[in-house]
Amino acid sequence: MVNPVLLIVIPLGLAFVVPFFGFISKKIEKFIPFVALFFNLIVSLRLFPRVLEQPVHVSIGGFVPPFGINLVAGPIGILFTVLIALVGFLVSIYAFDYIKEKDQEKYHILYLLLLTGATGVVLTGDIFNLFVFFEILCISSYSLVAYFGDKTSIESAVKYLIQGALGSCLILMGIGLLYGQFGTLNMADLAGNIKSVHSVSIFVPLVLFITGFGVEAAIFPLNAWLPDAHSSAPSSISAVLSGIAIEVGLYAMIRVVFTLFGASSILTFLMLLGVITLLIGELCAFCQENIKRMLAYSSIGQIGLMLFALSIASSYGITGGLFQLVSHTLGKSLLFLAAGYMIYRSGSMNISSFEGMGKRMPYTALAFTIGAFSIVGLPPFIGFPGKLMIVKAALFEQEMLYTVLIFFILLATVIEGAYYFRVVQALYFKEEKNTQNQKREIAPLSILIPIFILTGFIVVIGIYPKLITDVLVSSASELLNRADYIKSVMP
Amino acid sequence: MVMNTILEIIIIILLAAIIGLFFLGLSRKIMARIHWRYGPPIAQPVIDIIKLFNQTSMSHGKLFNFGIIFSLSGSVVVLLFLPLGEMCPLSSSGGLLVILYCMLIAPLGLALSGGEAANPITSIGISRKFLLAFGYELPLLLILLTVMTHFNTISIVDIVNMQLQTGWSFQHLPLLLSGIAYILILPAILDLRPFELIQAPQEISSGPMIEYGGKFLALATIQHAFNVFISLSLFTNLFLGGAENPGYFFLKMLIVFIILLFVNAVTPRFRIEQAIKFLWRWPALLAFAGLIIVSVTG
Amino acid sequence: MNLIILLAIAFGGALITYFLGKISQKIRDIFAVFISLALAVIAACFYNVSSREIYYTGFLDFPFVLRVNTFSWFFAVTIAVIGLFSIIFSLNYIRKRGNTDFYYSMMLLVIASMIGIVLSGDLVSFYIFWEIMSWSTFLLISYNRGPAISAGMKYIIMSVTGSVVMLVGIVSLYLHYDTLVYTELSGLLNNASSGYILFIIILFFIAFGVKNAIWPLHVWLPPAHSEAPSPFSSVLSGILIKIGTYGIILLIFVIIQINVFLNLGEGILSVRYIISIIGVITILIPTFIALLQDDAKRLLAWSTIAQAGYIILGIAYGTSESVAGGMFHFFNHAIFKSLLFMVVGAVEYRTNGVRDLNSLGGLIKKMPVTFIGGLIGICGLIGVPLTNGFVSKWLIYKTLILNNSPFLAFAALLGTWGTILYSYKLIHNMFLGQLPEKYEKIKKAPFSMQLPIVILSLAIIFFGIIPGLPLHVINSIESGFGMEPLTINIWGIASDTGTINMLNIFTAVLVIGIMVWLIFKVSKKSTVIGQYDNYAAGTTVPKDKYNYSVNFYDPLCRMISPYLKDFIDDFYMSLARSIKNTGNGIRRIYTGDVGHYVIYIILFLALLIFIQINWELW
Amino acid sequence: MDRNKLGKWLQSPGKMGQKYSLHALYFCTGCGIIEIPPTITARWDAERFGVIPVATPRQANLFLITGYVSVKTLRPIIRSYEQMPEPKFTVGFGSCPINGGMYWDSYNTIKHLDKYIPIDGWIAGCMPRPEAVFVAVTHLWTLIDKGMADGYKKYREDYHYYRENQEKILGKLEWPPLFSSKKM
Amino acid sequence: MTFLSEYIYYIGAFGLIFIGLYIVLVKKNLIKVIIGLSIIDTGINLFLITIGYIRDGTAPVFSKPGLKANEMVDPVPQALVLTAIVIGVAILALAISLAVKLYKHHGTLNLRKINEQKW
Repeated sequence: MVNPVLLIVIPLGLAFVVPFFGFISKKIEKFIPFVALFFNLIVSLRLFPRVLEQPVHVSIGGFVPPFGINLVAGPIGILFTVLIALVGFLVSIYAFDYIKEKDQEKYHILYLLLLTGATGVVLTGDIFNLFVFFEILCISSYSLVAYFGDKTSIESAVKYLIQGALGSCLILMGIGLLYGQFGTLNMADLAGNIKSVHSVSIFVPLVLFITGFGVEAAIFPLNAWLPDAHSSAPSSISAVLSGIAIEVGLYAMIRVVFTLFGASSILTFLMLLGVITLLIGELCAFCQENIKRMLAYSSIGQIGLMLFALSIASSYGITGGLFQLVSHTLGKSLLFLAAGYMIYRSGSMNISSFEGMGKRMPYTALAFTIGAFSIVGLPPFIGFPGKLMIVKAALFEQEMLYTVLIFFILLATVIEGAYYFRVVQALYFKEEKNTQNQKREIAPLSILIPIFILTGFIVVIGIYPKLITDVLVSSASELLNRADYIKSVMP
Repeated sequence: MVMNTILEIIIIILLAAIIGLFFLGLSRKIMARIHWRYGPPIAQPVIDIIKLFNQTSMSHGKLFNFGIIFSLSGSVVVLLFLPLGEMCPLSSSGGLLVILYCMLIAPLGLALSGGEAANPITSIGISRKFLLAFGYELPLLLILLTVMTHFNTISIVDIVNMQLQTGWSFQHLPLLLSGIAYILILPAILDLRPFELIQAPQEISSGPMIEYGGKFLALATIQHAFNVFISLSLFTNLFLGGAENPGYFFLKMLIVFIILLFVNAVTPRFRIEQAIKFLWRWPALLAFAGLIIVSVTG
Repeated sequence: MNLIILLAIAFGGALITYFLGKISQKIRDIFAVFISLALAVIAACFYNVSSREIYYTGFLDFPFVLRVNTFSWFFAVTIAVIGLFSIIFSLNYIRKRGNTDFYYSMMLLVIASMIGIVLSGDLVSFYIFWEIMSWSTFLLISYNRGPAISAGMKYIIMSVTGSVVMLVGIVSLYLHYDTLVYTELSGLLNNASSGYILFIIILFFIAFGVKNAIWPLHVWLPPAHSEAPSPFSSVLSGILIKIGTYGIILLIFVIIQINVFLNLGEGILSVRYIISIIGVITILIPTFIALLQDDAKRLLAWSTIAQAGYIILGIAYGTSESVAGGMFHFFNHAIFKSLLFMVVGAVEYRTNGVRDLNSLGGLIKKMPVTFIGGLIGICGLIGVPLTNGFVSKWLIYKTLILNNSPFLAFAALLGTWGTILYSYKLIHNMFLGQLPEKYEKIKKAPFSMQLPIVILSLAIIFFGIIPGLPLHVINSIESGFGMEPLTINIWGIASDTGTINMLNIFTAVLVIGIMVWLIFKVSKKSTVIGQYDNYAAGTTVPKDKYNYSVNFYDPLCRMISPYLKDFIDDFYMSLARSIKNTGNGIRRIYTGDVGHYVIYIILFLALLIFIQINWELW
Repeated sequence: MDRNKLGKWLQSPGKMGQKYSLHALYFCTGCGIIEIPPTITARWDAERFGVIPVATPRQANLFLITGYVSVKTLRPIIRSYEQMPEPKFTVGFGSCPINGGMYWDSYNTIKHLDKYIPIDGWIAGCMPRPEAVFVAVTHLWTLIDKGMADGYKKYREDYHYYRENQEKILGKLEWPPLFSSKKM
Repeated sequence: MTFLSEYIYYIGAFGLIFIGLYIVLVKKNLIKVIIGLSIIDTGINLFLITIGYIRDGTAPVFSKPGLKANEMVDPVPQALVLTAIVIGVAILALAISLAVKLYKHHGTLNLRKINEQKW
């Protein structure tokens, strides 16, 4: 009998055990996240078939909802769990050779905490518990951004912290307001009580939540921390931040909007916001010379696209948005990992320093290229079905607004293509200026394995999207059917 | 049937050669008379050709030879598309459009031949040839399209036959305009002044023909004779009702040609830009007006 | 044979080629040639086969269908054969360059995806192959580095723009009719409103127009074609842009039926006329721009755009004859344009990358076979009778004239005369005139280059004399589209309104040519002299200085060049610049001052509350 | 003038053609050129005899050396003469090409042109009038008739001699020998 | 005055929040900004407590009979506040330690001057 609690408990426990292993041998430390996340991956995959039939509920301490804290492992929760575990697992392999600084155990502790927080956010059914996990996620990511301890990373971490802390305060205030009115913290219970968001007393918490989670989800104009943080964190952490952290923020936001408030009237606004985020992210990325900032701005754009798709709030739209989310998680993690190692070798984050990398590091460059093509949405990679589904969802609405917006989105895709192709050209078609180190430097296996696995997923799902679409459809129905959610938590 | 066709072909070629050479000689004679000179005998071009065939010649290579053969055969082939009275051996093979394209072969051949001669002046001449051709093709295309649209056929035989029923093309207003335009561009087609830019002996030493001596020059002269015949015959067929009988046909061509010769005798030469500008202005405008009228009135 | 096997060979071959190259260069070369030969042979085997199969259903409930009929067979065979020749041509051309494995596998991938495009029977798999073709082409265009990088960039951006727009069209069709399989889709649009059909046409035309380089969307083509490796240029120009043509035919004749298409709009404002006019503009402007070019490949690139205009004109005009002309011109253009690119490539190969027309000359003495190829190529391009280009152009002109569209015909014909000018310049400046001394030691092109050149030249003449063979195929394609068939015979066309019989012309030219040749032969033999024994007013010809090729058409160019600035390109470039400037401006909002960021958060919150309190939107 | 006798044309078309179609290349070496324009234009009209000026040596068969020949102009004269197709005829104009004339003691003038290229006929005088030119043409006709206008044959036979003289005065020539002579 | 006495805690709570916001928005010094964040935190904590607080209520423990549930102070906010305080302290500690590092690198704590990472 696998229990969703294990998904949180095991990594959390192991995180604090890391220093003790450190007493035994410094070399074991780095395998702890590997083990923990492998376990998580297995458990969540085991849970999958069960969850698809019926969401799994766990009441902590035997309290029945709405009184105790409960975990709700619905399809969407498990989907996120699998993603988190998968990417976390691969990034932990990547970290074997990538993280070489002396404070390794801190890295691994914080890394595990980050993923625990993310897992907690997606699994919990209690709004305050969500906040707590969210804070775990945030605090560990603040510290991980500062991990290198150099000038830029500290600066970014401080800025991230100030904005993030403000966002958390707003969430907490929202929770307080909700609790003051309904006297409960269980999301299903709250949802059952909230009939409309029209009154100010309901609306203000909604707005507070949107803003608070929006900071973490990097919605425009709350996303100023993201380029700094993503570009100055270690690349493995950038991959996790970009691939998981902001998606979890988006998840929280969507969960709140759909399930907690059922606020269908604000969705148009969110959709516009998504398109604006997309355009601004892509435009900013278009002008970047720093590869990691470019990828970071691209993440902003992708988040905007997901927000747009999710805000369409039809089955097609949410499926498309979630597909895009999966593809972005895989693709952007791959890009950060591949770019990270190339940065590690070339010693500079400037795009021009990547010139000639296609010859020096053929596999990494190939993986980067595939990731870039996938993000742009070229078949046969995973980005294409996502794009197709989003276009389909938008056009399905048969409204002029959607058609216009879809053209803006496609314009953004073209801009995105422009800057990604520029990097691809730099990799393959520009001669290296520094002719001395022309020799091939194949990356170590621990770097290549996660990159290859991610590449494999991108290609396989790109060719065979049915692999995940079933899950996505049931996830979408979970998000859309608010009444079912309430009923299943509180029968 | 086949013998008949072969006979027709031979007659047409011989007739064209004779008329063409006669026109060349005539042009020299008439020019001389206009200059108040006695002038050479009418048969002077024939004498020249006989002499040239008896001379040795220098060749610059295979393409130099091939070009002139290609050019002359191209001209001869065009003859077969033009109706001479009832005779038109290739009437069923594409009509006026093919004539238009086959008229290309001759300059192309000369150009290739001159190109291999590796003389820069040849290249200048070729360049001028193509530019001038581009200059007069624009009105010429408009003219031919006017005619084809007016009669709604692309077959030149049909055009001639319809003129027999409805009278000469000149009697219809749009075709009158294009006929005038055609007369304006005829000197350019025939390399007469004021468009005598291509050979321009005083300026670029006879241009593409600069390396031609002996039989090359002879063939080139024959080709020029055919060219004269073709251009005049095309005009006559399109606008002056074609050949009701050969003598009449010849007379029409002669009158047009003499008009051209008078112009030739009294005008100086354009520069190439001036020529193109002229050709793209007046003849093109006239022809364009004709085409608009035709396409509006259906 | 099974269609899926054909595709598997194509894609698998591309992949295996890459890894074979790691083992041995020689085996890889042989394998690449073998694969492309196999593709050509297998594709040819599908003649007159009409089959259809669903081969994959795992993609978002869209069934993937492969189908073959005469229409797709025609394109597939052309693609495979031209691909084969350009691979053969590559053998020597690419040998000394780096990254040859990459080159061959990408080349095969491009060919494979093109075959995939023409064989796919539904729009989603069409789109997937389309995009694979786009990015693999992008990778190959940039292969030469240097200026090729920006060329590749231009290409891929325009291509992606086009294809995303097409994606909207495809999805819209799916949502309206719930299927994307051609056979089910065709005829469904009969009842659609003309506004919707117009919407679909515009969306698809942007995508196909980018590939086919229709006039305002052509700017990627000149740099891409001129900077790509020459064998690939011949693929690009010969067949890749024709995939756009394929798409247009598919759109007009299969998805929207021809009778629906012809009835869209009235008179001069009908869709058919507008597209024809665009086609005519595509003929005229690039023709004149090609006149101004000094780079051999760039000249050919502009010429490609112009010729694509003929194809569009023929197809969009929509009569049975013009469509036949357009399709035949596609076939012919594939042959002679790839031939010409190969000729330029051979010269480029022997002169170490010189393709500046002003510095070449006189190569006919050194590379005679290449010259003959080039000569026949430009004859085909011009449409000299007895070459294949003639018949197709004749068909287009004829139908334009007889259907009372003289102005379209005029523009198309004028384009032909422009074609003469630039194509003669091409051949003159490369092969004729004086041979500069630095090229005295050039050898003739290697066999692997001469072979495709010779075969393609022969094909031009062959199909020029026997146009009935391809026209027969085109005829059955047209009857498949439900158009009235042409009355053709093996030598040409015989209809009431105008006949053409290439046999007559061929016989006449042959007999007369032989006669003239005999006259030439029996008269006194001429002595052969060298290029320095030349008239120069009595002086000796100075070496290297006595070559008139710079500014060949200077008088005309001076007249027209002020009007021919490529303002479309300027427009796109300024668009790109303004997007970049916008981006640069927008990113200033991330000031780096955390106080501002906090203000953003608070303002956002305040804005949301303000909206609700003021207007109660939610 | 037997131009209109058809029998003769049929008998020897080559000779007749050469006689009545003299395409002249005139070389403006000196003052003699001033007599050419009246000769070929309306006043005296050389064209009635079939004599017309042409632009290039390739098309010419009559070479008129009009006036004195300096060392500098000798080189183009030789070049042009060699480029003319055979049969070709040369006529020296005035006394200077014959023996130097008034430039008999000039260091820079060629005194005997026939040492360098074969000359078929001379027109004496300083300068000869156009009428003299016509006289020369009719003389040339008789020479052609008798087969005595064979300067080009002499040039071919004695190329060794001419080339030697040419090289003596001009130094090394840029062009290769026209005929591969056994003696060379 | 009943209004004041009824809502005094709310006023205090929101007052603290707005003071904190003001500090975060206006002050340049990082330490002051951190203090501002802390004050916001405190204000929210006060707010949470106030929600569950009932005037003259008792502790939510049935320590003697006769206690009614609706007279009890709600215990949940207090638990929340405890957690929130812990989180707040964590953030505070992290922020302070980062501030120290920041000072080492930049030699200043003026946030307006620390803007290397931008655009």
